[in-house]
Amino acid sequence: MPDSWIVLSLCSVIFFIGLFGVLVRRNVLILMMCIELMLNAVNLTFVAYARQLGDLSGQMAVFFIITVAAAEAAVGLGLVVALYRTLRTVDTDDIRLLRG
Amino acid sequence: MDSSVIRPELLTLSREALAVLTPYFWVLAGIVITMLLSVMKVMKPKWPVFFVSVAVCIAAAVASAALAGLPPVSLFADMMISDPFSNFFNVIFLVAMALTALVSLRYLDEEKLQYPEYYVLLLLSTFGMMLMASATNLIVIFIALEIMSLSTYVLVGFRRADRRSNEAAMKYFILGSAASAVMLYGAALLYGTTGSLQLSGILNALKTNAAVMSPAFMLGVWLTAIGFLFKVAAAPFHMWMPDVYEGAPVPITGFMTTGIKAASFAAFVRVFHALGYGHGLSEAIQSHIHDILWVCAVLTMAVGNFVALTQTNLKRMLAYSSIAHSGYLLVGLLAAPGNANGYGPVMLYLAAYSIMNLGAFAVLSILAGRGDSGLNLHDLAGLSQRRPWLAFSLAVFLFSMAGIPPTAGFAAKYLMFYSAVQAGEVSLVVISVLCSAVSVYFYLRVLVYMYMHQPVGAPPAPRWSIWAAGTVGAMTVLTLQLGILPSPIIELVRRISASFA
Amino acid sequence: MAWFESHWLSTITFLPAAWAFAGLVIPGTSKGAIKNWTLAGSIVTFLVSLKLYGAFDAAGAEFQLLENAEWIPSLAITYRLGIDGISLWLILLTTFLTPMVILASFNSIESRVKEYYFLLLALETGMLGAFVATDIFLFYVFWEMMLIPMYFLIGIWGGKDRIYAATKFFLYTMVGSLLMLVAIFYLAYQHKLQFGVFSTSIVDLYNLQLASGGFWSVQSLLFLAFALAFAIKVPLFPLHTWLPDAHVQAPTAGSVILAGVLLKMGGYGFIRFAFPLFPQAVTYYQVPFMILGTIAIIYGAWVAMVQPDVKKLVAYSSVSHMGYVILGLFSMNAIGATGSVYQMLNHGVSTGGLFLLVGMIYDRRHTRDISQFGGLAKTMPLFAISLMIMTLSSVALPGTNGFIGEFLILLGAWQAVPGLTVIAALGVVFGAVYMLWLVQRMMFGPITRKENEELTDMSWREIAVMLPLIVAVFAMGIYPQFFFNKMEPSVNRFLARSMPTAMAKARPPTTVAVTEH
Amino acid sequence: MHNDSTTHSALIAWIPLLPLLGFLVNGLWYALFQTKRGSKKASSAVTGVIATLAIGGAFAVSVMLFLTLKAMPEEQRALQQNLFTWMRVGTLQVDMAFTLDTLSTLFTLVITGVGTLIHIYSIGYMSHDATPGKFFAYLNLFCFAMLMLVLGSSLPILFLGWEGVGLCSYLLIGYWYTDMDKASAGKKAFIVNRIGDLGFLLGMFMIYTVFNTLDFSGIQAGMPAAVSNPGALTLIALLLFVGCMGKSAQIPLFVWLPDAMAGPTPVSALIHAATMVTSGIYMIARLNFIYSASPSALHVVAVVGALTAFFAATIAVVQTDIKKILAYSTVSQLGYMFLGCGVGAYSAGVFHVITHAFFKALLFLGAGSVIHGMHEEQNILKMGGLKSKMPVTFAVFGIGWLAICGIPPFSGFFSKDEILWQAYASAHGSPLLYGLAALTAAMTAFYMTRLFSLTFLGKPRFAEQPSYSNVHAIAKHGIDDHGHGDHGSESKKGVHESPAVMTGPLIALAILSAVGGLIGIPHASWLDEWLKPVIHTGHVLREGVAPTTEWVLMGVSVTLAAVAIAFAMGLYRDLKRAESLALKHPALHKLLVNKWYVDELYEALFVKPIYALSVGLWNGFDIAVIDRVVNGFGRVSLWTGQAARMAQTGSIQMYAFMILAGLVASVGYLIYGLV
Amino acid sequence: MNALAFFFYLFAALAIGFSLLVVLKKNPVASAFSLVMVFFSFAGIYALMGAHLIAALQILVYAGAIMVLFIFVIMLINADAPSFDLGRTGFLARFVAGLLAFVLFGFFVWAFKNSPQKLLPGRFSPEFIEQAGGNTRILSELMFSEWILPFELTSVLLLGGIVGAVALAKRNKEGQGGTHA
Repeated sequence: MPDSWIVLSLCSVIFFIGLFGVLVRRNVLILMMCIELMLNAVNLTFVAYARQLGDLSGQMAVFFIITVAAAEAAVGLGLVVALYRTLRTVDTDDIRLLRG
Repeated sequence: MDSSVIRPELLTLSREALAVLTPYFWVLAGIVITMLLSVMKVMKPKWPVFFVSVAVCIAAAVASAALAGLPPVSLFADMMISDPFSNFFNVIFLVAMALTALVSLRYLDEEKLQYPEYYVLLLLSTFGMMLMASATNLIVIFIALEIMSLSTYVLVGFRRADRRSNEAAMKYFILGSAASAVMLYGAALLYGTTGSLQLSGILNALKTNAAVMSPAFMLGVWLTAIGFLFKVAAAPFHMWMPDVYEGAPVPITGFMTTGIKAASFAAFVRVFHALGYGHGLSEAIQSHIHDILWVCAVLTMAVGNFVALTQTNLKRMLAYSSIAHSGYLLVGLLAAPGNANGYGPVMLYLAAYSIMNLGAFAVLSILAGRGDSGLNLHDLAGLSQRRPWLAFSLAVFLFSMAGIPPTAGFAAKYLMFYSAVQAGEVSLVVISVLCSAVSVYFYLRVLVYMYMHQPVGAPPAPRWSIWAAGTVGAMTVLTLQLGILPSPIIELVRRISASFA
Repeated sequence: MAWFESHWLSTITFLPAAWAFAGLVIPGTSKGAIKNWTLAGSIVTFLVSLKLYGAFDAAGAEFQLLENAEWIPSLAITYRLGIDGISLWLILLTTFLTPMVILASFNSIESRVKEYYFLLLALETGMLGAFVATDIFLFYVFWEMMLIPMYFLIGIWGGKDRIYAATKFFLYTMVGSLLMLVAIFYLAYQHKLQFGVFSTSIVDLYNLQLASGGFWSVQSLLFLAFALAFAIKVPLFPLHTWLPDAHVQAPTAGSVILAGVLLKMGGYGFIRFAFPLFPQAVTYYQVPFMILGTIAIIYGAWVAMVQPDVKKLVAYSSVSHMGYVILGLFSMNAIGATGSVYQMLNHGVSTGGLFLLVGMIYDRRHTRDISQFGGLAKTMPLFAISLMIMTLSSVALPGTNGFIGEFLILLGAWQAVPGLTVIAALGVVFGAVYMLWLVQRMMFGPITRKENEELTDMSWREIAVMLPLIVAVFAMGIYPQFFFNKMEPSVNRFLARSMPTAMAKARPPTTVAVTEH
Repeated sequence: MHNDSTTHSALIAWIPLLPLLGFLVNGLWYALFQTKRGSKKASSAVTGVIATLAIGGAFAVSVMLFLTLKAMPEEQRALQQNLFTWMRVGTLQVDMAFTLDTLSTLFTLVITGVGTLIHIYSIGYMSHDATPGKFFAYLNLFCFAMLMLVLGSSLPILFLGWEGVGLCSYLLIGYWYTDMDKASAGKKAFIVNRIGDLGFLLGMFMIYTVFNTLDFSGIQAGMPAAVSNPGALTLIALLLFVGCMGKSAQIPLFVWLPDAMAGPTPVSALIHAATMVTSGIYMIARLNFIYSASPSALHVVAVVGALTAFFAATIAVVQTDIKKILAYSTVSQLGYMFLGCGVGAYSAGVFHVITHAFFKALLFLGAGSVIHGMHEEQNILKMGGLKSKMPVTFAVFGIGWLAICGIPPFSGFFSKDEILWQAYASAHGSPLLYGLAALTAAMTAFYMTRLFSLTFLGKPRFAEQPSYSNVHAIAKHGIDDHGHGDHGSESKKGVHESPAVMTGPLIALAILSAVGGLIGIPHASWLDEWLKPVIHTGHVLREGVAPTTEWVLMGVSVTLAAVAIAFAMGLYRDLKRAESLALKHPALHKLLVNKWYVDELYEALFVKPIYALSVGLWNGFDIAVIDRVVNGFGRVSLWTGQAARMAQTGSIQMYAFMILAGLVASVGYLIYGLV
Repeated sequence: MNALAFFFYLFAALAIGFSLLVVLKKNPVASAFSLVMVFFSFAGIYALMGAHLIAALQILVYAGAIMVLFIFVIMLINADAPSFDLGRTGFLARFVAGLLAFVLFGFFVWAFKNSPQKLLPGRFSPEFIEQAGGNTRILSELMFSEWILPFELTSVLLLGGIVGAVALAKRNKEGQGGTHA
């Protein structure tokens, strides 16, 4: 198994790809996917650390994070649906009414 | 079988543990009851749900107040703690929740949003806040934060047919999730570098093992901080706030400005304390984190106040002013370790701010027209002739926000800057007072419209309700009372922060 | 009754506010009742305040009629009241002017009467509070509270640009006072460091030992923070620009109170706080401030001379007159200081009177443009006489109050910095120029406009407003000793405090000078 | 004796208080009952009598106290009265106290005496005025102030009177305020005086720094110590002299006096001839010990006096307004007085003050009578041949004329000659000064003769019927000022002698002018003796001056006067020749007619620049700089807000981008800190 | 280079590649499926690290539940049409964003390299886990002892999620208010 810093760097690659996605994409669904990416990166970090620390609370954390992610996805998609109902769009460029 | 893995004693709650948990149980009970009421269609759920939610909040608030005197009790294997600090904040959350419910009743009718879910979600988010103030484990804090946020996302978007509401909710959701991901990453790094998710464990590791103070740890500290800074809308992580506050239903905006800010600061304080800020453990934390926060505070005050100058929509203006107030709170946070009052000023400021802000938003929700229209400055023209007392209350709240005696806002600012000067943050204090001098302008502008302009056109009929009016009155009195006789609460926050640190 | 005996100051301070609240029960429609009620309140306050003259013993302690109560023990903030020979007269001036402005507003204010008179009385409480407070925090609270009623008075009942003027007034003052607040924090903390306990009571703060010497020294910075707040209030050149706007826009009562009392807050602040707290800094900044005061005198007079608006003219004349106050205070000797205190009272009377007269003519002609008038002496002789008397007081003719003040100030300043005094004394000439020219343009010459031909002379109410002021002008001019007797010990104490040599300080400026050379 | 003197001392206050009383009575009466529109105007008789009684009473008291003083042994001829403490601040102590010594008693006598006569005269002169109450109130107020001036026992009290008389002259010059010129004339007088008073104030301050007191007695007591510091004394003397320049119309501050003739003629007589303008001499005489201690200052006084005398005389030569001529002659005579003081002959100066008070008051009142009779005509070119029309006036005016020309045995001769002699012979004097003074004397004789002959002699140069200028005058003054509401009817009678109430005082003054000189006969001067207690400096002659020279000079001056008179008589027998003479030197004539363009000069040098500067400061600095800076703060704040708003685009990506930027910056800083 | 390492790098490469696709793909459906691939590769890495329960949950919850939810919504609002929104982000914006992200990444890598792990390992060494009955068992035991509070809280959280989703998704009864802008 490679050094921990390599594993952690992998995590941060994914994390920042996700963040980058949030910056450049306009489609709300894809934004949410990018966020899922970021969460996954975090999970992996936890697990990696847990492994090298010989401690399981990291894995516990991941367990809970996954649950939270699920709930978040549920609410988020609910929001998407509601948004789509009223605006017929999921494009963030169409939701720039509030500004200034 | 190594019994050291399973610790059944953790599954039983002692009597006193149950006692200190009563506020949480009250709220949970409220959640369950209101949900049941909302699903079973035996009667129109409006009134029962309303009364239940208010009642549980009051009950829980009373319980917390009663518990505030007790010594700290840590629960669930140190996952959370019930101490005066948490109970102080619980009272703030619960009062805020109750008042929001009171204000909302008529509002929801007018907006045709009278769904029981509203109250359920309010209770849920309150529950999340309470846990944030009392959690002592990063994961628990995260979950609590998510409980709070998720229900708030929905509440913000509660006017489902209103695109502004939807937009606000969506923005809030996307950015909020991203921010909590960042914060979680920080938590992960902290875990990795200290080997513990418990605040106590982290602090312990810091104190015992110097090697812990590694770059990764610093990143962890800072990313975690950013999570909170986002929630309290500190520049440059503030930009979601105006849009969200403007889009959200007025009562919810009021609820957020008080509840979420207070909860985030409560958790922030705990975590920061645990991360060794002010323990003199490490030059790095002491100076660098301090510097960054210093800049953040200045930016926040500047952005909040200066941009608020240009706003014409009252809701949005108050959103920016709320940003500015986060800046002042950061000043208090920075200065906390350096002065005798510790985190007392922050607590007092949050309390005072909640009071005046709840009052102000109560007034707004009375004034608002359909879809939160009619909240522009010119809609307030001549309010003092139409509704003298409403105008007077709003004036009091605004003076309080501007920090002019004799109001709660002044007392809070006084204690805050007073302590900051003691902590040697003179330059920061000078900047703050200059910023608040700027803020005076836009607060006065509202007064100008209310008192010095003649009424124009036909503004929407105010949505009076005994509940809302009562709220406004109570908050006005409280604002003045805290301004004239702040001594008791100052004593209280001092004691609490002493016990906390 | 015994309670009153021991709480005269609280009684006097809060009587107007209490009266105002009691007046709230009167329905807003019955304007007459409200007016009379308010007038009665102010007169009662004045009568009660007369008690202070007897109660204050010049030979006695520094602060008298003390009241001391816990207020915010957690911050060591106390509710401390007390007066000395200086605040005594400023209090009496306040209570003396208020009935007159109320009486003067009877006909000029017709809209929102109830709020108006409520605010006037609230304002009086604010001003009195600032004068009686001997706890710096308490002072600050009153100092800020004063702004609110004044803000509304200007903003609601003012002229065309009232909102601009009111906001400008409020912000200007806020900026200054907020920095002072920071300085107050610092002082209280210093007291903690030096004496182990926080304190905001000024008698405690007087004992502070603050590092001095040079611009960046603690004393100098704190002094500047205080001085900014007070200089804005005075107002001292070049921080005076809020004054003309505020005065021109404010209703008559507002202008009178503003000129009569609020400006005095600045001078009073210097006397009570800035000087005794930072002696070295005062010495360090003596000449610069005297120069500013001199500039204010000449500059104010010159700019006043060319004003087309009579109210603005009087406003700038205030700048000039308050310049004398600063000059006298910073000359740091008994003569100058006494003159300054006296000049503050004079200015309250004479400029107050001038604003009242301007208000009367404005009520009749609804213009303040000097060119609109001319030859009024023919149609309104009594008005002309009153204006002439106030003018003489304002140009410091011997026998009127103005002379005593300016004579003493210039004499004191001469002893401090003769060269500067020569320039400052030119103000005596220019003062005569602009005032007499004003009188000539308004009162003399043929009547050019027929609106002026039918003007009615002063009514009995207006005479009743002016008469006390006219009497005061001569009384104060002929027998100033009556006032000096109570003032003298306080002024001397104030000077003793402000002399850097009076206390052994960390670094007396003399040594600084030596090292610099 | 002593007890007696104290009882008398108690009377001193009454000298000023009586006129004050009169002022209050008349003034309040006027304010309360005469200001209401349509209220019937009070007759000048009632108010006039009240006022006259007030000043007359003061005169009586003065006489009585004078006699008391006379009765006292010479060395202690002084009465003190201390009313109350005016100001006591620190080391400064000023009492509201009066001193009646041999100097001030003379002045009180002159002021109250001449004052009484002029009051009486005014009853007739102001008979047609609309507001006699006001007039007499002012007149009384003036007497009060003037008496305070001469009685005050300390400089501030003197200053109180000093500015008080200035105020009254302001009020009385601008008495006919509906005429803007008259109003401005009053303002000018006050302001020019203020400039002088500025010097006076600074002088007082200087005295206080040197002597640490402002009492005359205290100052005198401090002299021995102070002489060690002649520079300070000179400064004091000069600063105070600036005050005199203003009050007594000396170069360069004389410009107000001619304009002051806008006031009613009695005012010109009382204030601008007899009393107020001489207060400068009073002060110098009062502080003579200071001046004597500073020769250079004395010299300045002498030179300024001589120059003023000459300068004013030159202007007077070509004036045509009867009052203007008298005004300039007043300036000139004041110059004489200062010349006298300047050469150390204070008593001579005081002597001339007294005689001048007599004859100049006489001349002014005479002129007033002429103007009265001529219905507001003041231009002597439009007069002539009044000898027959108004004989009494002619007679008394003649006496005054001779007196001022210095023809023995009239009063002017003695006083003027004393001054001339001292100017030549005194230790501080010089032939140059004498020459200038003598020349001036000749010119005085010339222009006075011109005035006299053009007015009274020759043929009338006016229409019997009221000339256009009269009507014009009425139109100009309107109904309420120098009345003649019933002018039409009166003008039927044409030019006429004035009523007895006016001629009476004239005769009295004529007698005084005739015999007044007897108090100062050379070498037997009662005045010098009398003033000894105050003015110690005897007359020390310049070495090399033979006492006999005095008689020579006397002869010279008389001859000069005679020649000048004769020349003028001849010249002005018919105007043609006179004008031809003027046409010979047009430039000079123009220069003199325009009074050396002094007013224009001041206008250009001070008034206009300061006004322009003020406008500039107001618009260019107050508004354009200070206020712009102040509002600039606000504007900048708003701009900042707008700019920060730009970032608030409403796009999620933008917000996320800010978060990322913040992250990079902060984390970068952290890493930087750790590296 | 042993098998573990090989597989790790394999999965890592897959994860990075697919996550890039998630960001870059035009069609939401495509992004969604790439995301699924990322999840799978992560699950693989978890397995490599001995976190079996997590790996299982990763597959079940993420790939199973969440992604299905995504796809479902995409279909529901038929947003499966390719959206060229990436193109709408200006090149400069994309470049700067990428640059910043990369810089930040650099910082992190530096931080990781310079944060040596000096903590003494905890008691849950692989062999300990082995003899205690395996990862899953221990986790579940912990979950119901030390971690009971968060466990209960997640139930509240899910409750909130449900209520929220319901509140958002359920059809309006009466024509409800609000300004249809």
